[in-house]
Amino acid sequence: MWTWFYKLASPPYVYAAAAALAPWFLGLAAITVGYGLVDGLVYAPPDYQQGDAFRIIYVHAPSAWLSLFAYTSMALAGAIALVWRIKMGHAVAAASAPIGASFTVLALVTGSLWGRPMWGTYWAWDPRLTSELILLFLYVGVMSLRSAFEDPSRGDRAAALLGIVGLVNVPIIHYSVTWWNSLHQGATVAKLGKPPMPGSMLWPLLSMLLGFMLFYGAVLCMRLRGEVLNRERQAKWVREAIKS
Amino acid sequence: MNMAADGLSVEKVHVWRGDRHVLRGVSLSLGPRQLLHVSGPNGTGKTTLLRVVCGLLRPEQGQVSWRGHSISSARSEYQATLAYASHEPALKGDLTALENLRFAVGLKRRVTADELRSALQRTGVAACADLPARVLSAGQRRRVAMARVLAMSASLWLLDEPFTNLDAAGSDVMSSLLQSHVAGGGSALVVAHHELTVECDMRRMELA
Amino acid sequence: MRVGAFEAFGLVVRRELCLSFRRPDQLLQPLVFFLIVTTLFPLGLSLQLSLLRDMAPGVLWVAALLSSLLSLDSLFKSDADDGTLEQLALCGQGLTVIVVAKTFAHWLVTGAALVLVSPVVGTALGIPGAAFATMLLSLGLGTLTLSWLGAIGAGLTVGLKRGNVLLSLIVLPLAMPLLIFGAGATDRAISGTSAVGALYFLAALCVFTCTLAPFAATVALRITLE
Amino acid sequence: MGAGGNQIVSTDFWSMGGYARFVWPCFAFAGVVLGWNLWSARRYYAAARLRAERALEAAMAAGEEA
Repeated sequence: MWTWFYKLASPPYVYAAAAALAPWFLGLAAITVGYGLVDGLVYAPPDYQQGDAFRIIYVHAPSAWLSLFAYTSMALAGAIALVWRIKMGHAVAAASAPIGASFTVLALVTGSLWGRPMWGTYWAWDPRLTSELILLFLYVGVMSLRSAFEDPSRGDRAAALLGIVGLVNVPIIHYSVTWWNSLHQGATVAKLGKPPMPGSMLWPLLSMLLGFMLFYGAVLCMRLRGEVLNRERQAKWVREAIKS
Repeated sequence: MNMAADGLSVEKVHVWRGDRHVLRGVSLSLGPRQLLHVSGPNGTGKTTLLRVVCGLLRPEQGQVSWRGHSISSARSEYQATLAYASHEPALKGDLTALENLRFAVGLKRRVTADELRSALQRTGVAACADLPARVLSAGQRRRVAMARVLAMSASLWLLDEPFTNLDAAGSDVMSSLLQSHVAGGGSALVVAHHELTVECDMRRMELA
Repeated sequence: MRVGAFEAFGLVVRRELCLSFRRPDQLLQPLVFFLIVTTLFPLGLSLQLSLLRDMAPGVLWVAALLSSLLSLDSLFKSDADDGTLEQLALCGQGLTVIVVAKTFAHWLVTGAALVLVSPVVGTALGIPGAAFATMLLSLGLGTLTLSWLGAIGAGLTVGLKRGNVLLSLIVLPLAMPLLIFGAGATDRAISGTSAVGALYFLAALCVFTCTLAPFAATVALRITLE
Repeated sequence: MGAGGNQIVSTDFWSMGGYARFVWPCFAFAGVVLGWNLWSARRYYAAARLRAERALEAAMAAGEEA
């Protein structure tokens, strides 16, 4: 079993694997997102309360989930790289950060657009959106710390440490924001939670979620090749790869 | 090599700083009663080598071991036995020379003010023991840093350009301190550009 | 006769306090900043104490947060600049003891001073005397937690040129739960309801941060010292 | 293709039950974000490859290359 793990640590293998996997991920992502869009927009029945506005969930929920998933995988990849000194972990963390940040922005925009019909304003400090906003600040902190160092290997390790500290704080932030929201606004305001959904509404959501995950995999593989090249520029295998 | 058994040994250390391959497979060994003079043009990694040896910088490849054990396994025990003098004299401007020594040496071993004053005496700066370090000249600061290395009574000295800013008298004091340290069973790794006039078992290493 | 960890801790704390009191003006700066920021709010909002009292916990805590952040930069910066940080790291005591001692001494000089000044600011913002006990306790826990979060941030950014902007960017998101529970406790104390719940959360945050942050700050410093 | 019948008439589909102003911008912005991710990933890889080639030429020029 360990050869599989050992292979993951060798840059040429990661570089080649990323190149091979990217198109597969992208193709599967296109299919699942396509199906999710058609099924969600056309066939899923409108919500009895929110009418067709609820269809925004097919973009908001997957992107909110992806923003957290990407941050967790960034922090774990960084932790593995920091503890076991595997350079590829830093490459995965560096590749994962911008994707996660873009999904966080998407979740925030779709969340506030969805909130407009419900609350009458684009921003009403909904606990989930507030946590999402703080998550965006964590992303910006990690990405700017990584690029602030001239020596990329130190930037990687600093960003990995901040990623771990951030990951430990995400649940604390989420809980304290929820506590703060319930303190001031009480639970009356309809929060952005996922309403209980019948199958016809749920299937498109699951396929959109799967589609976004596959898309994340695809873009991660594409970015990873760039990150590996940046870190292994002097290595012999890069010269062969470039020449071919 | 039995020499490495009870001294410092560095095997094939590689260090990259960004794209620059600063240390390319450097190896050395340093036993008791030995002095290693490391020299070479600027930017060839002399200071980086010192930082690797004292355990501040972990090399990408290669091994540093002290008395047979790798320093990464027992880092603070190893660092307790060494005294490192960096390129700057590393003194707090607001503290007096004596206070600087008390706080620096006091973390390594219990030491009395008299011992510190005698160390300052031996490096010729006893007069400015109670002056704040910021009013001292560069040469005096270097002598205070020398007194700190002396007062630590460490068995391994790692000195980065110890002779900078020293006048003739200062260089003689430095050379005699090095000689008595090495004669007394200690070992020293000195980075310096010019020739060292220390009568002891001295080897030279050129970093290209 | 190697020096024990506690003795080294005491020596480093004495060193930090000695250094801080050699430059008392630098000690006053964060406190004056704290006073200035809290006077901004009445000028910007209104002078009726009744209105100010509702905003007082938030104003007090935001001002405390920002002035603590201001002083965090000096935690490792001066030692890193003149090379003494390396000497401390190499003294054979292990970097964690040094980081714990330096952060604790830094909190004594900045956070604790802030807590002592806060009654003055509290009365200025119309906080009733009855709420002072909770306010002082919550500020004490809050500033200690912030010093530790700041130690991680300062450890990461001390070697960078424009490090202190990045320091705030890194530390503030992590300090938001602190602000929520701190201001929440003070707010409840003012309105007379029991603030015990929020204080328990704040204390939990403080204990959690004070136990884990030293190791994170040590790793951060080790990365910078390379 | 999907369980619920297609009771939505095509003209009414675009109005999204009156919420078109909110639903379509969301999906449009989602498209923008997905597109940006693909574009920036490709651009990042191309830039990295360029830097690697330049480093290779520099190494060849410096005669390091065996």
